Amino acid sequence: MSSLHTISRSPDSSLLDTCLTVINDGDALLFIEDGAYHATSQDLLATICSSIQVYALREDILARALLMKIHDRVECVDFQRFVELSCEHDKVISWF
Amino acid sequence: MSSLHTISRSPDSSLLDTCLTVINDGDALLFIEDGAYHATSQDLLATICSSIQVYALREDILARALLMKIHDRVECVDFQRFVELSCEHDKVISWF
Amino acid sequence: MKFSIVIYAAPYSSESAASALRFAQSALAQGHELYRLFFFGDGVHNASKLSVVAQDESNLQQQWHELIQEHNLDSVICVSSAIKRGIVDQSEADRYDLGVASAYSTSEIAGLGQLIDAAMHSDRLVNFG
Amino acid sequence: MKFSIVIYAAPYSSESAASALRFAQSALAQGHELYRLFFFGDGVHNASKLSVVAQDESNLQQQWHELIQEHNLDSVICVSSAIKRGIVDQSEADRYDLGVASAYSTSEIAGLGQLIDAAMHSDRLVNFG
Amino acid sequence: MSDTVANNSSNKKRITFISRAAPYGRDKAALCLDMALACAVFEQQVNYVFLEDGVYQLLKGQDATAINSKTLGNALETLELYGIDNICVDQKSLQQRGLSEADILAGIQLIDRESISELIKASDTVFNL
Amino acid sequence: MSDTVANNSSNKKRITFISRAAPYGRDKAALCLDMALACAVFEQQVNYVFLEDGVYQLLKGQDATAINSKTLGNALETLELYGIDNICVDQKSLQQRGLSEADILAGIQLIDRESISELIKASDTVFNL
Repeated sequence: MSSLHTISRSPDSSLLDTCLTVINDGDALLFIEDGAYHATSQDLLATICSSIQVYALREDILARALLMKIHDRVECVDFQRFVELSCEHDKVISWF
Repeated sequence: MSSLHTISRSPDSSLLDTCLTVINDGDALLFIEDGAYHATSQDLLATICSSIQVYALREDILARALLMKIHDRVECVDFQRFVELSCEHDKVISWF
Repeated sequence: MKFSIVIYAAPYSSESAASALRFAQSALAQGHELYRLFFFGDGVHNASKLSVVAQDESNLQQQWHELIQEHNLDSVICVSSAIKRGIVDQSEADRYDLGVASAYSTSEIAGLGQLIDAAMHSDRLVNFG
Repeated sequence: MKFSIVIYAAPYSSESAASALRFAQSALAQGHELYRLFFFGDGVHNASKLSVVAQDESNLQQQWHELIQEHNLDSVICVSSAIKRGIVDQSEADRYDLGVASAYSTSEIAGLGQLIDAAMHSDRLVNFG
Repeated sequence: MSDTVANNSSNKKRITFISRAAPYGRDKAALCLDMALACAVFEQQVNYVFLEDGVYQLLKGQDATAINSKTLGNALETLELYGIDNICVDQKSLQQRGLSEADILAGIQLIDRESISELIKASDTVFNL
Repeated sequence: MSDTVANNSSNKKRITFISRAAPYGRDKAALCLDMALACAVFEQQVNYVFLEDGVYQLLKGQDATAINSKTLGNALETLELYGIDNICVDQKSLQQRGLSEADILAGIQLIDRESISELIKASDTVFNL
């Protein structure tokens, strides 16, 4: 069963690092709140397995002025799509 | 003027690392709350300049079962001594 | 789908309670069912009805209240988290002689069993903290 | 010495409010003066008088209240943090028709100027968050 | 665990708790434990994983009376008492903190990240705090 | 800054704010700013330092209306308006986050850790959040 992982703290936390050690193929990542800053981590994002879709919440990206800086792999989504992604995956795992 | 720096989060945070980059000779460190876990960081504590006294709050050390594990450089103090240390230094800087 | 949402964060000190609210609004707007809201830990502060907010700011507690009322949602405040934080309903206010309830009556104060029940009976349980 | 203490943390969700309380008690026990307590951000939740706690747990809000009362301390709750979190005194409760105050009357609800004043007039200002 | 597979066809949900916080400093560890204990009544299939700073909860000899709190070190025994028997601790988190099996309470299964990954995959709901 | 030394003999206090939090996700950045603004009325000698994630507050083009919040990117202008002119940003924190001077608001002094260390040493009070 696949999971949608939400990450809600900045890279100053170890949330994403730890998440990536237990993530499964076919899971997805969604950066929300201060997690939005991960969307600009060029080095780290390049290492994430290609079977894992990477999203960031548009509202949080816009508020923080990150739109022009985000990595190619990151797709901006709104809350409607956040809800849809929650349905497409079998569960949601929140990292906070 | 010297400072007493209190550190109140575990080594999972970057509090101590950052504090050590701005600390002055003659300042002191006091580990409180989850900061108590720093008192067991053998490698890091050995690198701290010898002019800096290192303390940990006894209550927090005892609660967490760390008494037998703390580094030689760390002196356990109670709240009374915490208050005294606040007086001995010109100011208290809280890292949280 | 049947969603339940768990809120661990107090309003205002972090963005999480606001994120949870927007997720809830969005799920309902898309026709999903909200089986239960569960306020836990500092999250219980979202249920305070004593909040007063400046005109240019949004009142999160009131928005939760309005959402719950409008959609007739099942909303639970964890009792053990709530009462020690001063979030009490009328019956507790009476029992402990506190004068008045601080919690909106649109949420029910109950135990953690309601959270596990939500985990069992929802298709998706989403945590915000 | 003249101390002031700033509390940013809510009670129960972290150890910080309890640490601040013990620091305050210890400073007073050693004969120091407490110029002011200042509750800021989520710290304002420490001033709730509606808290009810199980027998085997300690009621932090009540302990703050008793300390303030016993030593006749100057204790300030930051107004902008407080009212949006539902921590209101009687005059605000009346003004906004909320029925009853949620804050202990031993603390005064006032602005951030009181914090800066404390920074200016205390020998040591200690923050807990 | 032999009845696990048989029960999957029934109404049982597989609920996994990942406890990642140190005890006492924040209330996350206590909240996570409370949720798991509430689960026991419902006879679900529960996994409890100590990860990152959560492994500090397992240190032998804790005594939170020093900070007027409840000792969480007995968490394991409580969990077992409540019939939650799949309790495990992440080996890497112990290593990173300079801890060995001798430092922690007995009877806990050591696992690696890959196994945690599999546990997560096989779960219906994951509480992660 | 030439009157700084002259004023040290007067009643002025040297108050340093170290703002280490990203905007919006937590309220720390907003609280720190509010404290500094309150300081201005008292005409103290104020330093404002952006450190670690705090440097994110300085990114150009922020718009917090997207999350129903107040945009903090104008923080600098507000600070200057209030007469706080010693505003600096830690070079290393920018570097570590892949940011350059071009990314941040104009008119902020770049400093290194050693200078921050000296600022701290020369301060009467340090707010650090």
